[in-house]
Amino acid sequence: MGNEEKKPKINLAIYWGAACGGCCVSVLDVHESLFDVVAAADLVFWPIALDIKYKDVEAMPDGFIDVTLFNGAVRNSENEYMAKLLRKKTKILVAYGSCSHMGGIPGLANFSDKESLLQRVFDDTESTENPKKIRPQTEYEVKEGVLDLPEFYNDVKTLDQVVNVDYYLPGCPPQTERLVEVFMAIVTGAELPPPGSVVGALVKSQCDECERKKSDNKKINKFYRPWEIEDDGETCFLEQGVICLGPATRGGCGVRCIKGNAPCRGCYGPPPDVIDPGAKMMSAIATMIDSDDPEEIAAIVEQIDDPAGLFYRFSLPSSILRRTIK
Amino acid sequence: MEETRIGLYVCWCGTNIAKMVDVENVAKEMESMPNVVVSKDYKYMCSDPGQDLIIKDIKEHNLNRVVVSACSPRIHELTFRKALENAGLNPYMFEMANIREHDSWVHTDREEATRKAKTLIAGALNRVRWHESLEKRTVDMNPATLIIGGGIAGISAALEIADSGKKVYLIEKSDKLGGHLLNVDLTYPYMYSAQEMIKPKIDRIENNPDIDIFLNTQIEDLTGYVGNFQTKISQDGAEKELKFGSIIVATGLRAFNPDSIKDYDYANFPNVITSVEFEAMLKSGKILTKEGKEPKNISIIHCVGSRNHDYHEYCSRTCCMTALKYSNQIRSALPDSHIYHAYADMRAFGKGCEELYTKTSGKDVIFLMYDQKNDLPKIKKASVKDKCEMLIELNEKLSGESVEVAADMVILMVAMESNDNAKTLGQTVGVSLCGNEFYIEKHPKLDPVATTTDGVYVVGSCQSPKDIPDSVSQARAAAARILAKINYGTVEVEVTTAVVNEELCCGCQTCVCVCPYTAISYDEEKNVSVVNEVLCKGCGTCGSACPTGAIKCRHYTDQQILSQIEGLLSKSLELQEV
Amino acid sequence: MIQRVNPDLKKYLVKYGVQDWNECFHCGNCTAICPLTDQGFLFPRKAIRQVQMGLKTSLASNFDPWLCYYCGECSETCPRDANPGELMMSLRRYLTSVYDWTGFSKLFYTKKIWEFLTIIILFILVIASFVVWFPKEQIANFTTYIGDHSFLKVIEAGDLIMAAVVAFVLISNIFRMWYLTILKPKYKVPFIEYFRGIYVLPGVFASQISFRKCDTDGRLYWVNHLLLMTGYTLMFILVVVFLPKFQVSEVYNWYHWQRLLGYYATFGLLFGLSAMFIGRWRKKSEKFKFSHLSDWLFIIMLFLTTLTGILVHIFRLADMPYATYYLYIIHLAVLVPMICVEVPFSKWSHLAYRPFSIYFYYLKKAALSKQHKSKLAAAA
Amino acid sequence: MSFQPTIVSFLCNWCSYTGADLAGTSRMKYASNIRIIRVMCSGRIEPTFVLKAFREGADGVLICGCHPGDCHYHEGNYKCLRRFHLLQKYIKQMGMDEDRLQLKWISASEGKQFAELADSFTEEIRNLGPCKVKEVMETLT
Repeated sequence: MGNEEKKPKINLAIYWGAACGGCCVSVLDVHESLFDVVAAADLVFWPIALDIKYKDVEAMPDGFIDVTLFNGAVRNSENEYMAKLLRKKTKILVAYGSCSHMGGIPGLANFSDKESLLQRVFDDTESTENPKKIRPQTEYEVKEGVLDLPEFYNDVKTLDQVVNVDYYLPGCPPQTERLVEVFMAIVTGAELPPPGSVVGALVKSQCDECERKKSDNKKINKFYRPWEIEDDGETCFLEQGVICLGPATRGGCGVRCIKGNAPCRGCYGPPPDVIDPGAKMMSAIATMIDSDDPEEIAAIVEQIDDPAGLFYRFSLPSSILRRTIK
Repeated sequence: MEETRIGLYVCWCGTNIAKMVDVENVAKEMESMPNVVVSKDYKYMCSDPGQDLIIKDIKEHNLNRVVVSACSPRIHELTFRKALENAGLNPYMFEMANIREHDSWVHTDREEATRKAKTLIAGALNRVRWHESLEKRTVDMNPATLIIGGGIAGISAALEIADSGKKVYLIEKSDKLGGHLLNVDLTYPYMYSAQEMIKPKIDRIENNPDIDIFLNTQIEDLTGYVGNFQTKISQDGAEKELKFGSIIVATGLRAFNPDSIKDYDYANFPNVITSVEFEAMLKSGKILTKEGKEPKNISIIHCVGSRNHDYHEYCSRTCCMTALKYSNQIRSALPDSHIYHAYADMRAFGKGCEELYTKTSGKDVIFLMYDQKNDLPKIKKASVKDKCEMLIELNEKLSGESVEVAADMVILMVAMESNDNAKTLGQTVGVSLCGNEFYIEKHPKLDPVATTTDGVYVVGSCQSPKDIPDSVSQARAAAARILAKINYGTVEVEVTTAVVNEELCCGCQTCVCVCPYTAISYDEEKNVSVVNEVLCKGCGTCGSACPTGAIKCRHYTDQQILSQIEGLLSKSLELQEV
Repeated sequence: MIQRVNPDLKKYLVKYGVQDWNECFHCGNCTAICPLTDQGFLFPRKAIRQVQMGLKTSLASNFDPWLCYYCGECSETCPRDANPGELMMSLRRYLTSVYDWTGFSKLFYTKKIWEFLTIIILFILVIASFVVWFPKEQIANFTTYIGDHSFLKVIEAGDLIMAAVVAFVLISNIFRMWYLTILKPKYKVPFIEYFRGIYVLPGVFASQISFRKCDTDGRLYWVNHLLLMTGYTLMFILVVVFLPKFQVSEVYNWYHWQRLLGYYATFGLLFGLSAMFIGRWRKKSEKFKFSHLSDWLFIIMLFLTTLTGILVHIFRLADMPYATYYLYIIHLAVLVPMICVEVPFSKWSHLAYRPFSIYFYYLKKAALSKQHKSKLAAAA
Repeated sequence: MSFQPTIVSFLCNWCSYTGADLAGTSRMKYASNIRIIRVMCSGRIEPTFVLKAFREGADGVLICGCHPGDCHYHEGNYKCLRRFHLLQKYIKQMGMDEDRLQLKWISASEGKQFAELADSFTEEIRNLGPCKVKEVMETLT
């Protein structure tokens, strides 16, 4: 500690794009480690906690911020503007959490498009009364002048689809312990992995940590959704017919979902050599189908209700197809 | 990483490619592709000068990747890999673009074909960047050979191998050696006695210490790979294990059952008999009807079950000549009989066969042609005034007349079809069936003896209907191939196997039950899967099933294939609307 | 109609000269090369097939052999040396016996001794009748008062009877040919076509126009055949039908039409016969390679008849009554058996069957075309 | 002006690729829209490849393997069949016509069938029109 005090503090920024706020909460979840963080860093920008305006950020010299933890996907022009601004002002930009990493849950909006989303929210919802069909606008005149409002995009993008990203720290949200490890590595000046790496997660996937009993008997005659089956709590989910994305998802989260008897949903993203985790998992799962008869196979496949949503729950905008087409 | 330096060679294949693809233009245009150092076109890349060109360029331009755009890699991939090897480059740093079989030969618009050639080459160029050096591996060759089937083919192969002092295990499902030849009287075209040919051979086999004969024996299970197979056989219920390095499949065929052809009513006419039954009659020495009389009118119907859309489309090959042989034998035994052939057309290729036809047709034999496609002859019961037992009605094709033929005996020249257990056995030994349910050889022209499974050979009629000389030649050819391998001592095994990256493998074991060769096992201690690279045949199924990306299929990696896709579909080469 | 395949027929046909039938493997070369092949009329291949299979009914209804003039092209080019041309020739002999209801034709063709015997018996009969009935004292004026010899009236009457019998046999056989080739196979010939077709006959007969097509090597067999045929026919009509006009005492001037026609016919006969004789002797041309006994008999008898006829004429002009008389007897003794045997029962009959085959061929085509049209109409 | 689709075809080495070679050696003619990628077994073909092909601009993807029971590697084609069904369901969900992806069995002797398949598949894709995946991707960047 004593040595560290002598070192100059780094400037830390935390920003959220299209996100639920869970990632910011995960930062708060450092609990007593907060002291270590504060000892090592000055928080120069964190809208959820500090009143620092965009213009203050704009005023910072380029590269002023040492580390920015950017959570949330890029959903509108404000997200994009801030991503680009922070990229300019930051030395190390970290995509923090599944949304900025792979699109995350907001990324599921790529199954839809801007128009149908707005229609649902501003016209169709049961509680909406909007006779004038008012829709969000990018400019609005008030007596003080013209307001510039963010433009809602058609597509959800990951952070690296907008700006260069130095590191990815996956998770929904990332495990706080992993954040602390990564943060401390940065501030202590430890040797950092090459830019573009995933940090705060393991190379091996979930099964490596998973304590459930696994065998080579991965043959599926019927797919179950988790609530359709009484989990024995010990056997590999796949061997019970429950789709678990564990094998195609990096470890590092502490297999918390699986420990809670819920199959992995893939928030930690793919292991290093996997390009499209959904496609990989589809391939693996389909291979396990225990039939050679085309009709029977089709019937078993039919039991998977929503393959796109299931296999790409956290990764749709970063997948090969990225979004639905019409 | 060293700089990627690719040499691209576009083959003319004489005019085969150059006629439909503007090869010069292709070579010129592709020169600007990334990493391409030299790009050339040449008349015949597979020729010695063509290969020398590559070798020279590799040395001169320090190439470390080569793409040849020519015919199918199934034809010349090995040729060019050898050339790379001769130039001191790893043979796997090579990729072929198939612009002949898949382009110039199948398309008609030169511009389109040229554009397609460019996309195929772009794919190959993209792919070859990701190629890696792979090292050859060899295993020791077990000098014993398993021969399945004790007919003339199996016997010939067994003797050939055992005569050079190598061990042979000869397995026969019936209780005696000899196969179909045991039931044959004389053989065409020279009328040698079949028994006199086969009996001494069986004696020799039985007295050869290097041949272990297993009668009444079935194969239960086969594992291993070329040079090191092992099998479980069951002989009269007792199981036994054998180890050997090569397999010859010589299971032969069986006769077609004519019951299904209604027009012949084989089941109900006692004097409508199959060629197999007639052969037995000849062997017994007397041609008699079921009533014990000498038949005055004998009709032979050809192509029963052969060359017919409803039964077998292929030609059974030996029946025409067998039928002619019958005519000669009948003519000698019953000089005053009337002999009729109802045939589709006479196939008399092969040594001495046309001569047999000419000789036979001079013996007062009547040939009547029927329409094979939709107008088979019909056999009917004759009335008393017809003075014969049956009448065969047919529309004679050459005369255009509807005729009837008197018959006291009808011989159906039944087709030869594959054995009913051909498929099961094929799956056991790893040989596929063709559309006619016969075993597929490795190459119909250039490798008609080997199969796509290394170390497994098909000989005789299990590969397609054959006569004796062809079966024997094929059997001896297989024996020669095996002896050469035994002599060499070792065999090369598959290089393009799957490999597990233990850093990434999470031990989910999805791959283990996917492997058709049980080449993958689970290492509990390390919690990873392990590929036995000797057993692995490189199909890549495990690589596709692996959800973690830990399994790499050598030479067919994700990266290589995805790059090839990118190249194939690169924008600049897209099809234009026409 | 279903026919029984008869393996024995071809053995029987050998007697008519059929040979090498077995060599044919139906490549169709003969049909392709034949200058007379018409659509749907596939000769000679079709006939070969019928022989190979022993289809009696089909053969009887097949008039293709009569359409053939034996140019020999098919035999020459046959890759199997099956001699299709000779087969057609043999079938003409066979068909002659098929049409002939009297059975003589069959007898003469298949048992050669009977043909000889008949000829010799008739020869002797003619001579014997002269010996018995001719008044010897009249020989001295045989050249000058021919027409006055009463016995010649008997000969004339006999000649006309012979002509009538021969004509009856031949015509009835032609009717049988019609029955076998048109009626029995049930060709529905429109009635009007019988009249339209009748125009074909004289023209074809007189011009031998079809033969011209067969003159493939340009050696004018057609002219040869035309000369022989017209000479023969002319002589037949002049001498047999108009005998009373010839058996007259008066010797006409050389430019009298009767004499001119006679000279033409004689020339035609001599020329044609010599050509045939030489051809059959040398066997160089395909058509002359094979000679049936009946062919030689025909040539020899006709030659003898012609020769004796010429000599009778010369002796008469030279006023040599004895020589004229004896040669006259020999002439008749050769002529009568030739006409009685050859005309209705043997080689000569083709003079009648051939034009009729062309006539029937016309009828058959008309029937088939009508059938085809009605089929098309029904389909529409 | 007719739309010329781009088709990527994955063929297994032993049956279908050989069958396509046979179509060539037999000089059968078929539409030039198809671009063939060789893999050792249809069991090697994974969804990533197919999606990548669509992403890079393929209008249709044709997978061919050995007939059931004829796989050179015993059962790789069944693995492919299973993946194919799931993948078709997925691409349908992604708003694509599922028929843009097809799986057919072509044996080594079925050169004619391959040529016919290439033609009929091209025609089918031509009728479906261009696949918009690549176009949409381009609007995203």
